[in-house]
Amino acid sequence: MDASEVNTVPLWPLLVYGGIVLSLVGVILGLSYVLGQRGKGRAMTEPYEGGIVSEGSARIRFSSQFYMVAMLFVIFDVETVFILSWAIAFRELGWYGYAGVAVFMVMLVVVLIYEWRMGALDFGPDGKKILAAYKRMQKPAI
Amino acid sequence: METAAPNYLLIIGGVLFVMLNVAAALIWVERRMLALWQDRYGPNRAGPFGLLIVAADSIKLFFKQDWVPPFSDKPVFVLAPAIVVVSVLLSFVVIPFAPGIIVADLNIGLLFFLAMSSMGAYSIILGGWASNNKYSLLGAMRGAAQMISYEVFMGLALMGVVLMAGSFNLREIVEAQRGLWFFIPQILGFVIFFIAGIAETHRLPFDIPEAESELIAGFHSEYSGMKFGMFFIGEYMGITLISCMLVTLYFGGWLGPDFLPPIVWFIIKVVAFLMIFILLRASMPRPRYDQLMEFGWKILLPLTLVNLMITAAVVLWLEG
Amino acid sequence: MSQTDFIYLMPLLILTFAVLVSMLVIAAWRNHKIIYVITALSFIAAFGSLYELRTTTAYIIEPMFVIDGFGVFYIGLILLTSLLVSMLSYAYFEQREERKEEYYLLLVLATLGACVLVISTHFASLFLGLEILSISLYALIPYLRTRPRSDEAGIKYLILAAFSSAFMLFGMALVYFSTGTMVFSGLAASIAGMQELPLLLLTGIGMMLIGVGFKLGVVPFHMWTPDVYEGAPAPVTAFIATVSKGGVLGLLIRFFMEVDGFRYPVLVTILTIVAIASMFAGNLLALMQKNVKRILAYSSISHLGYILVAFMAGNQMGVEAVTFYLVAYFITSVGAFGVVAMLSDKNSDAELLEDYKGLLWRRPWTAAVFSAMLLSLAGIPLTAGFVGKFYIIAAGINDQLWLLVVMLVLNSVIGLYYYIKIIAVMFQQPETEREPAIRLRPSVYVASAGTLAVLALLLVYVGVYPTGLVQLIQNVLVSVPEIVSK
Amino acid sequence: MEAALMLAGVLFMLGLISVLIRRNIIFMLISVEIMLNAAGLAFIVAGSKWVQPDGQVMFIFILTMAAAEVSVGLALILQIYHQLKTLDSDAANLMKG
Amino acid sequence: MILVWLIVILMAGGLLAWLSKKLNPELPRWVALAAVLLDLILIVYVWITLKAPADSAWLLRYEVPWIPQWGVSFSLALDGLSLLMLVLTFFLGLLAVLISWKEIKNKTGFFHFNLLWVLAGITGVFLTMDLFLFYFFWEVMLIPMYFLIGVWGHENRTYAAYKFFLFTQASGLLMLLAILGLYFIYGSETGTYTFNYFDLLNTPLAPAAARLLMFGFLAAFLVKLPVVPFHSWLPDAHSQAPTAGSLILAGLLLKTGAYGLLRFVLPLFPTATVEFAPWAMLLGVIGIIYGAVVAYSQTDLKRLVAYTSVSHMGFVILGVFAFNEWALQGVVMQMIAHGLSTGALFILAGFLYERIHTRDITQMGGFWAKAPKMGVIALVFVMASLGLPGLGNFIAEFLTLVGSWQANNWLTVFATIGIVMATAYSLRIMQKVFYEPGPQHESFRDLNFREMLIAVPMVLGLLWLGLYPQPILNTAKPSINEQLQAYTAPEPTIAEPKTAFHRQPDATIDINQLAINQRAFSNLQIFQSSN
Repeated sequence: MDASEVNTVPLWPLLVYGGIVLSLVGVILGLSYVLGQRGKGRAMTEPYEGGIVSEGSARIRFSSQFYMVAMLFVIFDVETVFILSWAIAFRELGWYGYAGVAVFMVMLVVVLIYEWRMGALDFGPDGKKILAAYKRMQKPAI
Repeated sequence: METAAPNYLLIIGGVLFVMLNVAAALIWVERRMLALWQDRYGPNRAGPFGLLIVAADSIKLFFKQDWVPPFSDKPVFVLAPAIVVVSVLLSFVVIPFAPGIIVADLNIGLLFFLAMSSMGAYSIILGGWASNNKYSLLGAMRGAAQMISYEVFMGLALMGVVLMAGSFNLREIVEAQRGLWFFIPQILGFVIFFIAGIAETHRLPFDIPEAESELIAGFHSEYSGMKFGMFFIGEYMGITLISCMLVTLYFGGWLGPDFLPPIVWFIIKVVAFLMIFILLRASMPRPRYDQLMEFGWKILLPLTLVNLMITAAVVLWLEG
Repeated sequence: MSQTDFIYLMPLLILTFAVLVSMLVIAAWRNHKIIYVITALSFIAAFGSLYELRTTTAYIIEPMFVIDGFGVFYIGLILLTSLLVSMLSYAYFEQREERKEEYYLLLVLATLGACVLVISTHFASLFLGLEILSISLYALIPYLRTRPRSDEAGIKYLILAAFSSAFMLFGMALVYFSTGTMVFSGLAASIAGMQELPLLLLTGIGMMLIGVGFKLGVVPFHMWTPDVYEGAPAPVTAFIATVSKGGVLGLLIRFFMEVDGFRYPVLVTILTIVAIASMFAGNLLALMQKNVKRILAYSSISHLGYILVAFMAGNQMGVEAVTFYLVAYFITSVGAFGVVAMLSDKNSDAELLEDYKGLLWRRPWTAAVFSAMLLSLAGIPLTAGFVGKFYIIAAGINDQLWLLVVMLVLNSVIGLYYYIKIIAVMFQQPETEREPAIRLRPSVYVASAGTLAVLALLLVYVGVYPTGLVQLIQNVLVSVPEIVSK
Repeated sequence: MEAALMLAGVLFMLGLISVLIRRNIIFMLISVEIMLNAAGLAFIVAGSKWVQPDGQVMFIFILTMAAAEVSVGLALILQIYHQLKTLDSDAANLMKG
Repeated sequence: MILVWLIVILMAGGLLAWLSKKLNPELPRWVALAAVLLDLILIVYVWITLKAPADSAWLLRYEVPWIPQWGVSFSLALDGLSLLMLVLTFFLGLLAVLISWKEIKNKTGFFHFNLLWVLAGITGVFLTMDLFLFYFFWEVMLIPMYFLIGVWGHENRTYAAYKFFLFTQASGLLMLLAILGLYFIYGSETGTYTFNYFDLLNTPLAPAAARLLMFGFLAAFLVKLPVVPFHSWLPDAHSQAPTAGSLILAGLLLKTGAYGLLRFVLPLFPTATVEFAPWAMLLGVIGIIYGAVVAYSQTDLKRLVAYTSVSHMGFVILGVFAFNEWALQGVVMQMIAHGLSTGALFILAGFLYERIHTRDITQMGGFWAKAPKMGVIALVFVMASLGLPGLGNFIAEFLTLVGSWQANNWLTVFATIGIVMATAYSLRIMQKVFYEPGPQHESFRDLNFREMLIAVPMVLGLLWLGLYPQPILNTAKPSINEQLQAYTAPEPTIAEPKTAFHRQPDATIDINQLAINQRAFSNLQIFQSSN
């Protein structure tokens, strides 16, 4: 990165802009706090869950599928970082760099295939599992 | 830079003013357009053609009770809507509306955009989690999963443009499209970016985190008043942002025949995309969560990789 | 990179390729045997490719790697050890219900990391090798998810290893900050003239040593060793004890020899204290254990202390001694944990001392092999361990490290006590007749019994006739000017 | 330049102290991440001191490694939570001696 | 090559014995018997046929490179001293196999494996002329011994085995350090690195280094011998071991310590040894008296015999550090005679244990009437142990005392007191076990044929040693002179000339002493021929 080029773009507008945005948000929140009416309703202290009285805490365990997504993201987003670095310099690197990234991509694709087959990319309910669970439930009856 | 010393204060003020108003106007436009397509009136009481409905709405929102639920995690609850507004507004910094009309001509503009757009996921997950409401939490989890997934494809799809332009600077990317707008060579990238953009803004039809019919507004169930308003306006600004990005990256930005000034070309293109967004809302059903995710990971991701390799090969080949 | 570069990196490429292939194979068709065969073949192929690399001159791939005799020897050692570990693993996992196939994937990856480590000459390649190794281990250690202690071992290792990586990285950054280079030789050149190291640089090298110390499990960074050894499946424990530590040690030797850290009294003092403390802590804590895996873990701490004694000699004989001892230690550790793995049943590893009661009468051959391994750890003649310990003491005396050598001797005696304790337990008549171990399929049984037999023979061969190995080590070191010049 | 290095050092120390005093495994993991990032920052500072890209390259490596580590770490933590119903690191201490 | 065979036969026999267990549990005994017998025949054949060359004490040598990089060779050599030791080794080994014939009932294969490997280790120690190899064999004999005690021993075997192992191993490692020190000093002085005994004899040593290195060697040998402060492993190991184990421990393992002193300490560190000699002799005398006193107060028969060993070994160290031919001849005699007599006493204890299942002498008594054959034989053994003229021990102790008198009068006087005490504890055995009436034991049988086969040769051997020791003395003479050469030949050059100058008086004293010894020795020969 050429140092002189950086200097031609003044950064202060960005800071001013950011400052204005932040204060704008602050003003909006502050104004609505000041202007808003005060009141208390009977059900206002309960979470709204479709009109049904809330049961238990919302700090529940959820499907590990969400963690899986997080991991997938971590894996592939970090790969993006490498592709990004290549993309910016790929003209200098030429076919040699292309080959390198191709190898990298092949690895990515292999990982993707593996995950696909392992069911990491299946987000919906798994029919087979449900069926198995259903059969297990039925067994004691027989 | 064409002008010797652009008046930055003017630009800053202009961008902020226009964007906030565009978002506000969009609310009215959308409601009117939807009404038109659905063969009903839409807002028509406040002002001519119901034009003042937005103003009325926002005044109402200001005066509504500033309710922070006692069961919530309060600081986070307040912070969440602020994040969405700040991150989207900050993203506009790097968009070259026209030659010289850009707040900060960063040479990592594209990365700045990506960074800011991933901030959006925070607002959803923090808001949903702080609400301490099961539906909100579910919405937040889904939203986060959706947003971070599509973040990946979005970033990878953009790489095609970067390969062709050889820069992360959005102004240079626009300049690089002088001969040919990138949506022709990068049609695949464009489609992926477009889809990912919708998902990123959790805009209909991909409004899974807030799906009214399943999750009763999802992550912002517990929000009201201006805090809800900020989520609301944030969404419209997000649409605008994605439209601007689409135009900048794939449709030549301000470029256009000389008979109109560049800024006008830019506005025309953006408005066209805004209309498409609204049209999409009117015409598409919402997919299931798992369908959306599987579509992303199983179809879009391989496609982006293919797109990337082909683009790079072609570029290298053309340049000898 | 040129075509020759690829030839010189062939072992690494083969391993990488094997990982990809086995991943695809798993995706297509899960089968324990096939994956095992692929793994074993890849190790053999990688080892075979080393044949092309036996050289007397160093081949440098700027700036990351150097392929010299030392590196090739260590890679060969690592590959063979991994091969043996994988053979043990086959029998071990065959009787378990978990998904077995990914284990081999991780094993190959970890081996790859260790191989990268021993030929690296740059902080980046060092870091990459170390992390490939560590991250694979993060997953290998808690591989048997249903075991009560596996997760605990896994998370302990993960946090401490990441912790040590952070130290190492920060140290590297400081070194880079103060010298402006990340290549070992460049670093050596830039500090060559200095009599005293500047504080920042010293801190940097110190922090790097902390990171290495963690991976080696020497005092005061040894806390993870017993827990991880206990919680991990027996073959993985064998792997950690050998390949993981050996790789890091190879790196440490290369780094220290290049930089010539022995010139600086501060570093020497620290290492001396670490060596003595490791010997004592390992041996004394081992005395109190009732769990064989933990005993072996503590013993590994003390063995690293022994190795440091030879390392401290800081000359060619020292490196020879370290390398020789490492070979002996590899054979012994894999053998010992191999016995543990072989005796383990479906639900738990054979790790309590009671599990070994009367083993000599129930399974005489296994017990004999185990005794031989333990005697080798204790350094008793006829075994490789004896010659190794002899070599170390010789190297220490040669360099006049009397304090360290005397400590080593003292510790050998302490160490004897608990090795003998295990052997004594094996003599005892079992009070109750234990139910016979489950019959493994003959092919599986042959795999692990054969491995153990090979190891036992190697142990005795090296112990009785070490000339060949000594000659080999001396030959390969010729190609490393940094070592020979000392 | 030194100031930035100091910042990295302070971050590192904060992470270090936090690892040592925290009892919740997730926080320990986060603290370790802070330490890693401090190291990354130090690399970038060093890289900019010598006007070399090496520092930034190392940072990308660190990022990758940290990501992989967090992935495995989270999976493990889930497993531990599943078994022990707590994330207190004192509870995950079956092995002694 | 015959030397290699001596070791190989035992090792191979051991493996064969272990494997043959599969075929038949009795087979290992025969295999072991055959192996030891073969070795015995071989060594006796060597003894009879081989005549020493005129210019050297060495009868046979065998050397092949082993680890050339370190200057280690597989070097074996036989001289008179080793020859005698080997004869003793195989003789006692044969008895050990026989004595175990009925005693060891379980795991016979592994037992004989260990037995033969101990013997192999001992053979190696007596033969090797390479210090690395010496240490190697030194350790090799430990492990099987550990197993013998630990597996087939009496009730407290684990503890005893531990103690034995740790003591010997710790001291052995000190010796290893000393060996390495010697190796490097020799290497740095001459440029050739070697473990060869004959080369290392010429190591130029500074006095301080010599002292340290000597202590390293002494540590191993004195513990093995054992000398009093380091003796505590011995009563435990001896009393807990099975009879064969006790026999080998007392008869052979202790001798390796004495052998080491003779073979290594004296020639390698002449000056340092001379300095240390008074202290060593003092230790020897303390051992003699202490062993005797403690032996008298024991009730466990095997423990009692074990303490007599301590006492007898005191004579060995006394003699070794007297530095004259008389004393050394006495030492050699003592080694053999003690091997036979103490071994015999352990065998006796084994016989008794087989019959009444106790080692407690308060539980015994009145066996003279029930088992007259055993009584007569026991009487011979006990008399040998107390040093009755006409039996081997007398010659040994007499020679030792004559030698040590020349070195140190006062200590010799005290050592003589030890002999008197030996009479007391020895007679106590006879008194308690055979004469005094004691608890009644049903079906106490006399010695059977196998047992007589074991006991009679020992009686004959003791008588032979006592009545016609000349062959032994003749065989040992050349090698003893060889060991003493360092004290007569000019001093090896010493690094610091100043110190060398100071040393000069010592050397002259030695030479004078030896002149006296030569005269005295000729007198002795007259005495012996008249006997």
